[in-house]
Amino acid sequence: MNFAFGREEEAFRHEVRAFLADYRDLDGFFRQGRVWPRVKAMFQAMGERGWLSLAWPREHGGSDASAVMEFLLWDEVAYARAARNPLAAGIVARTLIRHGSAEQHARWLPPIRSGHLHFSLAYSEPEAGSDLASLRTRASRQGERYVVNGRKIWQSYAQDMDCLWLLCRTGSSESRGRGLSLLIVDIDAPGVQLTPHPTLDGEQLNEVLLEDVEVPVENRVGPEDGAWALMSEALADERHIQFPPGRVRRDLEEMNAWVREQGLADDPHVVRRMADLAVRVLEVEMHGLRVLDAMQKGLPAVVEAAANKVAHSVVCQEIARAVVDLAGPEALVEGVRPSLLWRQSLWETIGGGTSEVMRGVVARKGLGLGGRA
Amino acid sequence: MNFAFGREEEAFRHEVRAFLADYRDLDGFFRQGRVWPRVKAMFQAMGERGWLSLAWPREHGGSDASAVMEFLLWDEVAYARAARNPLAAGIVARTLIRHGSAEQHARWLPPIRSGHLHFSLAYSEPEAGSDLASLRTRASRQGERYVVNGRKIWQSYAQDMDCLWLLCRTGSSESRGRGLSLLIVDIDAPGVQLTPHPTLDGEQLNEVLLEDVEVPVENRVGPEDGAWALMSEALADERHIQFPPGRVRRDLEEMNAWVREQGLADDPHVVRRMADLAVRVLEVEMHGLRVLDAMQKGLPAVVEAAANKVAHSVVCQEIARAVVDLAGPEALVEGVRPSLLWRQSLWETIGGGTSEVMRGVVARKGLGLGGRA
Amino acid sequence: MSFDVSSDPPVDLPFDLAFDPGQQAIADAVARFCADRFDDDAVKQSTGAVPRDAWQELAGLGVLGVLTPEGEGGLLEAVAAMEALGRAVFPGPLAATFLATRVLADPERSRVAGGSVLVSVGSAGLWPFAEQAGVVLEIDDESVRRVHFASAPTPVDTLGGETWGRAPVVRDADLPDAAAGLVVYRTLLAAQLAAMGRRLVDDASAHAAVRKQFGRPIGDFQAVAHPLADCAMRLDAAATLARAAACYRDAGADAPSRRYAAAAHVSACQAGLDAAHVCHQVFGAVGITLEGPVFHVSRRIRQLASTAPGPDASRRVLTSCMNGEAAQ
Amino acid sequence: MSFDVSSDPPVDLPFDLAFDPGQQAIADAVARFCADRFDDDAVKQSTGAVPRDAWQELAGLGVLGVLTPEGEGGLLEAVAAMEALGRAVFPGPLAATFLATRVLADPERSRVAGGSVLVSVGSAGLWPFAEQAGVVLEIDDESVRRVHFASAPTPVDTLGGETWGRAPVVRDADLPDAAAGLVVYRTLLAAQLAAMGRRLVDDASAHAAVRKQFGRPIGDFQAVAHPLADCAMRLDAAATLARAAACYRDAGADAPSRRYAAAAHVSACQAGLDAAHVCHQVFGAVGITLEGPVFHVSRRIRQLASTAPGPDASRRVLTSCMNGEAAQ
Repeated sequence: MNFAFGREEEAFRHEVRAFLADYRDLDGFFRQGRVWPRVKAMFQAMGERGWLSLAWPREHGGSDASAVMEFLLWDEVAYARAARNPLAAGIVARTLIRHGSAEQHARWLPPIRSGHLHFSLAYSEPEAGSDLASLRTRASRQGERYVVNGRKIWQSYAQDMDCLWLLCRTGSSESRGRGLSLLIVDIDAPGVQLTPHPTLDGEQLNEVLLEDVEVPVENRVGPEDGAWALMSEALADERHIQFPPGRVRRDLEEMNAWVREQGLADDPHVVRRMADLAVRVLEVEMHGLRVLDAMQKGLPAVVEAAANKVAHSVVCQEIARAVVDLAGPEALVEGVRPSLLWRQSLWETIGGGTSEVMRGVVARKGLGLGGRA
Repeated sequence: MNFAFGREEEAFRHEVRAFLADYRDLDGFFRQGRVWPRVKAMFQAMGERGWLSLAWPREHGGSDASAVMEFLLWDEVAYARAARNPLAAGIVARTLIRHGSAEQHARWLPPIRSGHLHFSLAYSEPEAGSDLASLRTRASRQGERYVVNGRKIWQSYAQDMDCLWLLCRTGSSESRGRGLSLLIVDIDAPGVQLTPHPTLDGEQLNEVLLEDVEVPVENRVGPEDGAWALMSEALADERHIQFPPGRVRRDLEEMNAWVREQGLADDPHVVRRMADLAVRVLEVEMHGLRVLDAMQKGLPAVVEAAANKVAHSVVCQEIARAVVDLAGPEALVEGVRPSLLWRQSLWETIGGGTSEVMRGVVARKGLGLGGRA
Repeated sequence: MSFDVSSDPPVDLPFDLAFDPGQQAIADAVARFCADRFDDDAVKQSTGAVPRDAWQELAGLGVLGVLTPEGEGGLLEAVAAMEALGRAVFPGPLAATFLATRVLADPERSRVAGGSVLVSVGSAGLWPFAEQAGVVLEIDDESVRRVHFASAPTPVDTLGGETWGRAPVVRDADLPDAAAGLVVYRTLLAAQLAAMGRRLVDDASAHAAVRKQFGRPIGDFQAVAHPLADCAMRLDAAATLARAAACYRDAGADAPSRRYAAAAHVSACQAGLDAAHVCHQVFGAVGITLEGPVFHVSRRIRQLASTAPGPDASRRVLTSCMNGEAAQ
Repeated sequence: MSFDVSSDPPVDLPFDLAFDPGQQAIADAVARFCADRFDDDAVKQSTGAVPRDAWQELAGLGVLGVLTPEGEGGLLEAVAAMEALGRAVFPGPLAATFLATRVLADPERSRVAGGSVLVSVGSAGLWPFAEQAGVVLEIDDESVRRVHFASAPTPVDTLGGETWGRAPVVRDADLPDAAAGLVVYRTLLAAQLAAMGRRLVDDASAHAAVRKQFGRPIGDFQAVAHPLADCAMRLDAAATLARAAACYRDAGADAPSRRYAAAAHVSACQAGLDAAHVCHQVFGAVGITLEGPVFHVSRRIRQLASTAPGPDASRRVLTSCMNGEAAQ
């Protein structure tokens, strides 16, 4: 048993930290939608270092790096508040590598690897949130193209992305998860229309209306009607870099510093709450490491990842709520960190799989309990 | 709007308090099974004062007293830790009054009213706890008697009671709630066998095995197969005197005094926790008063009573857990109050309707939400 | 220690937790006013400054002056109004205004009650609605003090969407009747918070009853239904505590009114915040958009729950009640 | 403040959270021993005094001496043993014994490790297993002191079913290596508590998977399943924190081992108690009987979670870690 990382891994971590020093004030983790040009430039700089394709196979321009290296990279990026891991280099690229054709590899992987091409996942719909298998956006095959009609919603960052990674129905309307396909859709294609929904953290989510959007068949990734398995696989690839503990550790550090600045460091109640939150943060770190450990052993990590998601997101909220409670009116001032964290963390238990769904995963797959009720 | 009680009601409360002064050390609320002779004597003394039949109609020897008077009586008894309200004078008597024959009235009501005859509710079974409609104990009509076979479990105090208030199946095995009847069964009848299950609070629950127990048909209360409606009615009659807030108020007072005796009164964390618990106790008092208010207006009080049950029982546990946490090893000593309360309160969220069932009632009937899932 | 209702002077009225017809009429009138003149869209747009027109109209209904001698109302009448205002998420310094009408004298009291002078109640240099306020009251421990700004306040945007201000103050005079004033303030904050929370819970329950996922309404799932039930229960308790505080205040029972007001305040802050968190969760993504049905309420709950004097001050009141009375 | 793993000296082993084969062998051997020689019935009957025969056999396996020079083990080996002992709810002063083998010298150390001398660790006059104890250690803040009873201890029955004793003590000497000893103590208490809690959660889950109400297993209801899931998650985190503390302790990394041990202790106390409450609820009435499957575990969890030095002392360690390092 060993909780520490090796020398080579630590050396890489320090390289990452040195790189991130230039992005200290970026705050792209919370403000990507407002500072996208700088975030994109950072991704391109990371692309130059090969960091966006760290764990890709060498034949696709990757470094075959370990799960630990990937974890360290994105944990540091999260801790630095620089960005969230880009979906293009993760879910999209991994699926392309595994299921794409040689032509697709040649076309899409290089610009993803270099940080020039970015994707928005277009999964959820007004009537299909946690229950994706009920989605209705339809792609009708007409010769060598699909004609897509439907409405997607809650797409983060779509306003700045180049392509949609679109999950849509090619099977019958009752086919649930068995009739879905994945298409790459140019976000500037005729018939694609974005509507912003500003969110409480100062960012926005997007609604994507697709009206008779024509998508070449060669933009379909994987078999027709076969997307469900691909999606699950892709999700499984990313478990160790989603919800990195560095984000929560940074929350605690910022809040502890802020509380001290407010002159509350000697209040016994504040001291005790911060100690309890420190325990919670270390619990979250353990969940993150448990996911990593399972991943690097090639285990599915389904339960560990669900537990990590719940703990991570709940603790984000606990920290923010506690600090706003402790600090009184000063924590209400716009622009102070507690206020932002309180707003932003409300999203964490919803986005990326709700806590309700994740607890169900732990109950079913971890404890052998039954249904979804 | 008025939260206080009237002069006559307050005068009655003082009379009750004066009465209870003699039972200051009884602790029958927590130890009825160990001090039954004294509790029974107290009930008989209450019976002499007409207090067991306070709200019964005058024609049955009652005083037609208001819900407020009944509430005050049993709230003071709970606060004094003297006893829990006896089921005979409550659920049993009210059902008899409403649905019993003149012969049944003459036979059962006088000894109940005087505190000489006591009943144990025999509802739940090994396979039917929260889901009573699935019970299996069968009463087969054979001429002028029923022959009863089955197994009941978790009967509080049955070891000292005179009769069982037995809910059993007279309909088909698939009849669920539609095929149940209520029988009065002498606990000394041949074929009735009690097995004690000692509980963590030093008391016991009982298992009641019924083997070919013969019960005269005249011991059936209400129509054959018609018990479900009677049970619900009887439950509704008692909502304002079950889970009286006095119990929780006393818990807080005892724990606050104990914590001060332990020299913890100046610990800022202890002070804060006690203040928060005081808020919780006052919330419980409000729930108790909300039930009372609805009852005296003739409203069903279903949601209020469910909320009261949840709040009451959860706060009992919160107080005990907090104090044992705060006081460290000294709270572990057998015989000190925190240790007893910790053990005893674990039962409160289970007995008398689990918190899960009660939250479901609030969700369905209070908020218009759906199923039981 | 005793939280025993019976130690309070008995008032020979029947026990009854419903508003009397006059109080109910106030609640109904305010609810109608809000529905007609200040609906949800208006509430969402009302961040920043106090909407003076609506404020003036509210004052014109006599609502803000209910605690003045001319208003002839008691705290229960103010609670009845505040429950309706909270449910409608009406903006502005409501509890502060009622406090001022309790502790100020005429002619200022009438101007505040008439809606022409706005009140800022705060402490430690951060003042709600500072630029618009004509009266500034500082709460310091359990006293209420008249102060004025030493220099023009610097505007500060807040989480709740209100523009507050930062300024040093010059202290004028401690006001008489601070204890009764703070009972008013805490009670009305509690009534407002509990009503806002209950509004959210009712909206979220209505949503959960129709929103389907996995083939059935999400309200069928206990993971959705039970947290909503818990919120409703706690909010009802908090609202009832506020009513109790008002009832005892109006009966002239100082000690119980102080205790119940403090408990109502702590209870409503916690229950309101819990409700905000739960309802964001129940509404999912739509609940975190600015245009959605939750944030314009939850941000105000968060703001009110942090408004000075915060729940910690009320906890101190409860501690002194508990242990002071234990010594008797 | 920094809880940053990377500030600790890197150890050039691959990252791996599984026990190595030697550690796993210990865990397996202890689990077998408990299953064969000290099953659930024995555990239920083991309240009161320490069962000396079983204790001696456990010592005979080398388990209690794993931290001695002869034992050639590290804290991870002790954690491996303790996880198995916790899961089997093995009684007696286990963490205290390991602490003693860390801070005492021979020949006493060998007697403790050999099972012939029992250890009592406490503070403030209440001593676990006092009448049986041959070594008494007092924990005072972050020091560990050798003491002896000034008079024969008065037996005290406890919630956990163990017989403790009350006695004044005479203080002998502060022991060296107290900091490392307390890391051992907290880490092993945490490992034990987390394992006991997880045992309860697994038993309750197995029950919930088959116990039917309303026509289906109660584990289908989210109100049953989700609290169990929450408990399992928190217990796993606590157990992992204990493993981390042990790992850093064995690597000679003092600061992180101290931090993780304190966090593991707080985490495991809370998670263990939560699990006890949830599992009583899941088992319903059967869970509150003495013969049932919960209380003999939950009472020991409650006891261990209150054992001195309690979680508050560990919170103080974390506070000093957080703010001490913040100043760097």
